[in-house]
Amino acid sequence: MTAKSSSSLFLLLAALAVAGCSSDGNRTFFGRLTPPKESVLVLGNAAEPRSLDPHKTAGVPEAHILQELQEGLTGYDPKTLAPIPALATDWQSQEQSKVWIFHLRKGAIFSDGKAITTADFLYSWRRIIDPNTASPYASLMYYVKNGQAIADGKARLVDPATQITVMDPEDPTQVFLTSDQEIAQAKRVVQLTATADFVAAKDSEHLGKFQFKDRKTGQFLSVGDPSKDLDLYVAKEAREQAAQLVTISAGKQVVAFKPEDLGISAIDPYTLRVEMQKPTAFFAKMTPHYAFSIVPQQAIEKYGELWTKPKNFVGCGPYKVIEVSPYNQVVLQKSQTYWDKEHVHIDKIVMLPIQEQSQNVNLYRAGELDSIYSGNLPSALIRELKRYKDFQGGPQFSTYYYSLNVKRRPFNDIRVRRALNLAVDKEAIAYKYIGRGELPATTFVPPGIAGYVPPLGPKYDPEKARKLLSEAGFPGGKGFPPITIYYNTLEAHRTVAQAVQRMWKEQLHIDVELQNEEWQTFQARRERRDFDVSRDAWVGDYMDPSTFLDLLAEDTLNNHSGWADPKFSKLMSQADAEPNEQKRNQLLKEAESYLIDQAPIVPVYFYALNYLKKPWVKGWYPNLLDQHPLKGVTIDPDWNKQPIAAKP
Amino acid sequence: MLQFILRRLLLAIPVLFAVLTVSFFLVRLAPGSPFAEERAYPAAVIAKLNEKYGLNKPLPEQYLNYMNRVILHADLGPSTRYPDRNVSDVIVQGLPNSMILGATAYLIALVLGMGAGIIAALRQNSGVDYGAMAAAVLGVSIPNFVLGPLLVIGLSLSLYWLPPARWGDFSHLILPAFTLSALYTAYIARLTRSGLVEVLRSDYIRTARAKGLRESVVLFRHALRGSILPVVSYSGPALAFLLGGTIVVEKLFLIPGLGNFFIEAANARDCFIVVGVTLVVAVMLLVFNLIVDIIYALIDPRIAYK
Amino acid sequence: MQTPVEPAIDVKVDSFELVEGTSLWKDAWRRLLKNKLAVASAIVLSIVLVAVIIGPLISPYTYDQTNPDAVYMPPSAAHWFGTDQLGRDILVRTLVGGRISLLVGAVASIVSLVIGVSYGAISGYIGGKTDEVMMRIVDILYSLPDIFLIIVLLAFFSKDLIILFAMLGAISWLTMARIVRGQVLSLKNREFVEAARSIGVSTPQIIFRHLVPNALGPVIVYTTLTIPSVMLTEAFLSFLGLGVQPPLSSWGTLVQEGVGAISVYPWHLIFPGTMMAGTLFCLNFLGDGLRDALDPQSRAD
Amino acid sequence: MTNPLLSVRNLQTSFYTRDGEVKAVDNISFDLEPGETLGIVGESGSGKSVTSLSIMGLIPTPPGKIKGGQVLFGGQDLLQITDEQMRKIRGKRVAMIFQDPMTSLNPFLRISRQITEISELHLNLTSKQSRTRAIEMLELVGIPDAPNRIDSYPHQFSGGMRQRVMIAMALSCDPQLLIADEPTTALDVTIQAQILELIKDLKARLGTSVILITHDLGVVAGMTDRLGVMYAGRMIEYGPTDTVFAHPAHPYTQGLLRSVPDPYEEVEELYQIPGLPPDLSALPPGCPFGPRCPEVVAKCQTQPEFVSVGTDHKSACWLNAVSTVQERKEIERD
Amino acid sequence: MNGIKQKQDPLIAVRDLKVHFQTGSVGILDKLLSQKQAKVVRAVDGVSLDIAKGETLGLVGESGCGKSTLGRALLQLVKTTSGSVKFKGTDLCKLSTEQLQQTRRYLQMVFQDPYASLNPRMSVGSIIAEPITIFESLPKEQLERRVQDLMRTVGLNPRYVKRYPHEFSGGQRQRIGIARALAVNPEFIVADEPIAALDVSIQAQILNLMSSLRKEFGLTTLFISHDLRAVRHISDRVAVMYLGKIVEIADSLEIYRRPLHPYTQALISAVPVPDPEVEKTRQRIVLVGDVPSPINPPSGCRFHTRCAYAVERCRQEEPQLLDTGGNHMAACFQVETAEKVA
Repeated sequence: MTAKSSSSLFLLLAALAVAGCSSDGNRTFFGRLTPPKESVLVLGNAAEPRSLDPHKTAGVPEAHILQELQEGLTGYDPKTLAPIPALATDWQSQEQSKVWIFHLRKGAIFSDGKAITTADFLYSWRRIIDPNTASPYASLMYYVKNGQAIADGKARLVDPATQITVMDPEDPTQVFLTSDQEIAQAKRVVQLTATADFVAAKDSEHLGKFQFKDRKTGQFLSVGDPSKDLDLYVAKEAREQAAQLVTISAGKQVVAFKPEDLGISAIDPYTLRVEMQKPTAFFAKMTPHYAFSIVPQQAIEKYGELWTKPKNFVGCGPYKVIEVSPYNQVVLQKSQTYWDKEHVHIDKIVMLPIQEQSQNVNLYRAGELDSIYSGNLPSALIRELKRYKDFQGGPQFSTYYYSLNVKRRPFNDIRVRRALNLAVDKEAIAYKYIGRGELPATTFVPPGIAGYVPPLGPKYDPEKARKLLSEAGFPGGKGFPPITIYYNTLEAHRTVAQAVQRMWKEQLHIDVELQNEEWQTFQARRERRDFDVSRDAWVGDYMDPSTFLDLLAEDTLNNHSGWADPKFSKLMSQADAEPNEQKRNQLLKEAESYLIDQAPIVPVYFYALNYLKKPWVKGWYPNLLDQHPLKGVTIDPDWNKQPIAAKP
Repeated sequence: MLQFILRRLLLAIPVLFAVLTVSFFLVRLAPGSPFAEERAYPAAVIAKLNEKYGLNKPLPEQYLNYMNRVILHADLGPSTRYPDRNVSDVIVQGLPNSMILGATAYLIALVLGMGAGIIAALRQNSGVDYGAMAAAVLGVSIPNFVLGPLLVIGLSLSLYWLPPARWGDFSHLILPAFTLSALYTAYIARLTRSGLVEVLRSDYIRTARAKGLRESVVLFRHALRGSILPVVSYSGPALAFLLGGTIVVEKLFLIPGLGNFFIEAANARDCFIVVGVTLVVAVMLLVFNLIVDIIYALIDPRIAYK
Repeated sequence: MQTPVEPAIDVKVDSFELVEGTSLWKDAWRRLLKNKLAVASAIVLSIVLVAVIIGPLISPYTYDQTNPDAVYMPPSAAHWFGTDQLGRDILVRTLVGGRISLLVGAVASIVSLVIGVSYGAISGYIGGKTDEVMMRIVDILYSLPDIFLIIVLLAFFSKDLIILFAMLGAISWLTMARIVRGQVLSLKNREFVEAARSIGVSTPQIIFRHLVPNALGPVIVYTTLTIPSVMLTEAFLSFLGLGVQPPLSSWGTLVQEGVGAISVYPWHLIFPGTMMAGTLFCLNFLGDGLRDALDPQSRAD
Repeated sequence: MTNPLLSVRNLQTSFYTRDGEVKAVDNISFDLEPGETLGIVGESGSGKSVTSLSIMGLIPTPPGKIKGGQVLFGGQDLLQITDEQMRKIRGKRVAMIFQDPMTSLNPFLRISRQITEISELHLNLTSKQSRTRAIEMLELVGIPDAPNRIDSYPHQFSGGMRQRVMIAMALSCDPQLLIADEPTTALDVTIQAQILELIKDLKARLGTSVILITHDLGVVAGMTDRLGVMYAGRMIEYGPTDTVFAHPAHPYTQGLLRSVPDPYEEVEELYQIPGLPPDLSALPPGCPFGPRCPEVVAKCQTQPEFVSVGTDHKSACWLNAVSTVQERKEIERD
Repeated sequence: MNGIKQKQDPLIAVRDLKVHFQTGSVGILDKLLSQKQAKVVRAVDGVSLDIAKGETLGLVGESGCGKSTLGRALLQLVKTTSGSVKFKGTDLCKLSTEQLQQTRRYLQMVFQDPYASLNPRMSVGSIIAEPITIFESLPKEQLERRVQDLMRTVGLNPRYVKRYPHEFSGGQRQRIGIARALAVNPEFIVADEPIAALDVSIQAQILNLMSSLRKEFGLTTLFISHDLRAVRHISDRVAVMYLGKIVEIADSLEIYRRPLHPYTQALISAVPVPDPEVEKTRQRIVLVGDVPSPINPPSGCRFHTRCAYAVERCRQEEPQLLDTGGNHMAACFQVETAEKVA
């Protein structure tokens, strides 16, 4: 390439870059407008799907594919997301939502012709909860009786003579959950208690924990398992518990929970009974989730992990997979065996794993994409894209927030937490800096759940924030330790982090550093809780406040802040047990209100839907979970000949 | 010659062995787990997964098992991220695409770069020379993640000539190949130019001219061979990197190549894939360097490998 | 008829004033000054250098000063280069970014220089089996992917900016080592090295007094080429989100941010991009100029 | 006198460098009769190679430039004809061999290719014919086993053999003039003897005119009919070889001849020309040899003319113009 | 004169010195792949000679005959394969690195290429001072004076002490090289083709300089050159080398007047004489072929392949260097028989 041609090309490009957008003139639709000639829909999906086995993945892009491949008891209503009949034709709850009964559709078959019965549900649900499956969505099955015990590999003690369970991990009167290993440890603890002192651990990492120290030799002793946590017992009661356990377990049989212990049973081939762990009023709302869909036992047993390969694939959904080309495309084809195939209008679906957000816009503009799932547009362009008719917005069931590590100073001080929360101008972030239609968040649960009125959160108040901070001993930010905000690498996260940093710096005069990390490192850090402030977000799995609030109910891995408050936990279990929807919502609101007041998290904004959709794609509606069942979606080649009244 | 090749292949074994070892330990010692997810797995699930992939064992044992599997069973291991894939799948799926892209880019770079280099050398210190060399510097100065989007905006989004991304037919190849080739074109142009300038000054070119040969004969028969030697030796590593998957361009143009597989695997600590792809790159490096040496010997008869 | 020892320099001067010699360095410097392109590049680079050092001090804005009411403003009298998504002034961010990018270039190339030159010189001079082993190690490191090394190294060490820069240098010394080794291999059989050995100069002295200074020409040239390549690597790391941490910017991060919005907010790319490309351009030309100056044979005319 | 084959008249070739104009060849003239051998002797930088390259039209331009003069070859001024015409003369009617046979042969091409391309080009032979001719030529220059060795590469030959190949190449179109630019400098003494004998022999057989360029007075002594001595771009002495050796007119020539050690005589000390060869970009005014000349006089501040000092014998020295003590005093006073 | 020299202990005594190089390292891998042996270049293959104190020995031969290697071997700059090099009775081949380091001040070298043998990045002053600083720690002033003295000695203007090698012409550089060799007052100097790269008019200057220095400092010199005339002029004795061996050694006038070995005869005959009368009349002995490779030297007499007088015995047996009287030694059967006949 010679200098002249290359530099003129460069100039040309720069000119086109500026001129490119305004070339549309009337600013109605964005990019090329040529509807597909065949019945093929090309969709921009955010990432390479990890697996087409619904039990092996928890990602949003996978969900878009999986919900078309396998069906469960219910499906989403494309507009309201309410459960609508799928493999179940109708369902009822019993015993104050402790038991659910589902009646299955007769005549539904898998793509290989095998009829679908309750046996498939037994197999599938047991499979997802089986620790050997290692399903990331096993947690959704915890609502079903024994679910968590199975997933966690727990065991119970059974009297071999009477076959009566004497110790059940789910029995609240029993302190100790058991397994073979724990009993062995308990025995060792008892043995050690006789010869060793129980002293506080010295090293800073295990502060507050205790260790055995041999009375004679002065050496620290291991409980038996080399993994370090077992060397250190949280409290002195551990010894008593160990002794108790040794006593109780004498002569008893340790029986591990098995998937078969999951609380589901077949009343007959077409009636499924589900027993819940505790009353779960919203269970039906959860069932459209693909984790509850069935998988083909016959194919899995035949092909093992490889059953998801297109040539081996067996499904029961509206589409079946015919091509998986990594980092290129996943192609779905209309299933001819689907019970409701009359309502499936599009022959082929092509899902593109587009990780670079600008590619979505480029391909869409070039007319190579028909629709993009939400959240995949570069934020820098959204302001511009909003001006086109293709742009679709709306609220989304998802919250963006910052977790404060309450186990660390100074975040253990509620005044500091409150001050940090009050000093973030969420409106500026949501409306000015991000500006994709997000709503500023002062509370945790996103709006939009029928019947739930969230509490009022505190408004942006730097004055009060400064006052709180000085009450906490940091007047004018003096003496406040330098803190770091961690976030994973993404443009929007970077923008928010810089805005928050600047606000805290300006309003509270505290030193804030930013640190982005690639995902795996970041996630490992959050789980180690090795951070001051960490970017966080949660997407609701089902339309109920508990999908958010449960996150902070206990000190679990997903509760990054480490905030565990007995009052909050108690309110949450009360709400869980409350069958009355209205009273339950009231309890949840009380819980959320308390959570916001305690401020272990700084809510920043509620996500907004933002995507592009070509005008010929019909039957695709914006909704809170960004769920778009393709059954019912059509391609209208004559879209511009009709009045655009049909616009949602 | 055959012995030389055999010797080089044998010498490659310890290098590959070391590459495997170093990359294995690096990826396993890097912080982060292959099973970290936005929604954290329960500990029991993590334990099961670790057990399934043999990652629960002490590191030296993991290493021995892995080497055992690689060497005795020629099995590069599974993917920890994609349950139904293994490293061989990834290489089989990704490598051909990367190679097509890389080979095209290399050919473009070779043709454009050598063309520009020859013209610049023949018109040394003229406007054409300065222009070509300035363009070459530009090629080195513009990062490809800027060049790519600019090309896309110009050629696919304004003129709708070429698709902006994706993979499939020839039209998808053009933009990424050009983006990828820019840097290499620039280097090859500079190497060709300086090589040719030097050769044109050499005694044997004077001899050729003294014979009364036409300038074209002097150039193509006498001068070019010697002057492309730097290009040839540059081509070894260049080809290995081009064909072994290029992260930025593959990401920019949504190309299902090894680079895309690799970067995601590295980010996701998909350890066997990382090690496997690293091995592929190392093998390519060795192979292309060997090929380069062979071509070198074919061009330059003075080099006799025994 | 003639004295056996005829003063070879037939300048008859009574005074005994020492005549200052022109070392090859001075000579090269003189030749460099004759190269208009290189001088122009050096001037532009100095202007850039002064601007990035002084500019942020006299700017009315700081690089992290956000303004919700001035998001994505096109260039204006208030903001010559426009503003970004947080309403920050792109001019001051570009200048601060220049500091970082130039610092990356400087630190990384010094590190690569130190490691590469010592490694290459030692390997080349000692030769034999040692050389073989040392070069095999380079081969191995060469086949390990850079990004992966950086991810791992960043994870092991702290995320200090200087350490990141040093790491960039630490992964780019391989080519330097090869160049120096090649130079040393050709130099070590030159007679002046043999002369040094014949008068009993010790090995380290031969390496660092006789060999390295003579290999410095290509080394300096390669260094001027390392700087752009390291700056681009930093940009690439930013592309992967591993570069400098915001709100600090580097040219790499600015360009990378800008390229996403090129069709709507072109100033976000054009200004930092031009600065960066221009600087790299100048560095390249300066490198070429240095090469010509240090190796007069390469372009004697 | 017959028409000379080659007649160089007032040839001036300069190189333009950063340090200014360098007059590599400054106004030299000489003639070469058919079948004659002319020796040109000079030290490095004296302009002898530039002279030959100027005749061949091989001066790299830029930086070099032929500023003036004529190179009449068979009556045609080679400086006035087109490149295409020149190309047809080069290799066919005027051939050249160079100093370093190591670098002057293309290392990447087989010997066969390098020889045959000339006869294919200039004699329009088929490739087969030209190969036969090439083998003949190689046999002529004394390369044993030529039919087998013709397909070797240059590096497979020794230095002496390579120079033979160069000669074979040069002579393959029966040129009228062969310019040999330091053909033996890079070779060992015994090989030098071989090559000199070869050139002598071939010249006798083929009747080619030869210009033999060298710095070694010994080489030209037995080989040439006429001799030109160059110094700092100028011809300072020119005449029949025997005459120049017997009665060197210029002090430089005298000095050179005297400074060669005589193997049969034990002398304490050699004669030495003092000082250093001049820097062409900063020549002294007047006679360039002035600063080193043992007989320098005031007149030497102006450039001496190239004047006849005997039959066919010219020299550029003021001393040559004087015959009386009186005249000598005059020039000393000047 | 010669008789006296012989009675003295020689300053340098070389006995059966061999220097062999391996070309192309042969590792285990190669041995596995092929049974090939490393090629051995017998650069110096059994040389014995003495150099008396104050003597200049000339060493001539064509390129590749091993003369430079021999010179370097005397200074232990190449590793010797076998044999001994005794300097004042001490075998240099057996010295440790440090001992050798200390001995270096007595043994110096002047190199062939005045352009390559000076470090282009160092000033003339530091080049000349470098050997001094290694062996002596002089105060700066004294060191400077010493360097200036040395420059004066070799005919360089001391004002130019701060100049760099590239600012000098070839002849001047060679003077710098000589000054460096003289800096530590050595006793023995190896001059490896010191005039080969110089202009004709300068060669005489350097030759004169060297012979005057030799007189002034009483230096012992090994003067290596391919130029027979120069060697003869400067040397007391001349040794002729062919393919790693010395074939003839004699007093310098003697060797020109009465060359015994056919190779020496050819060598002398090949040197062109700047006298057309001589050149026209004399019959040159033109040797056929090239010097054989030192990797596989011919059997028997190494010269037999090019020798006009070679007989069957020459192919079989190797002639020894034999004294033909008057310090004239030659290694040729013809000479041997001639002697016997005589």
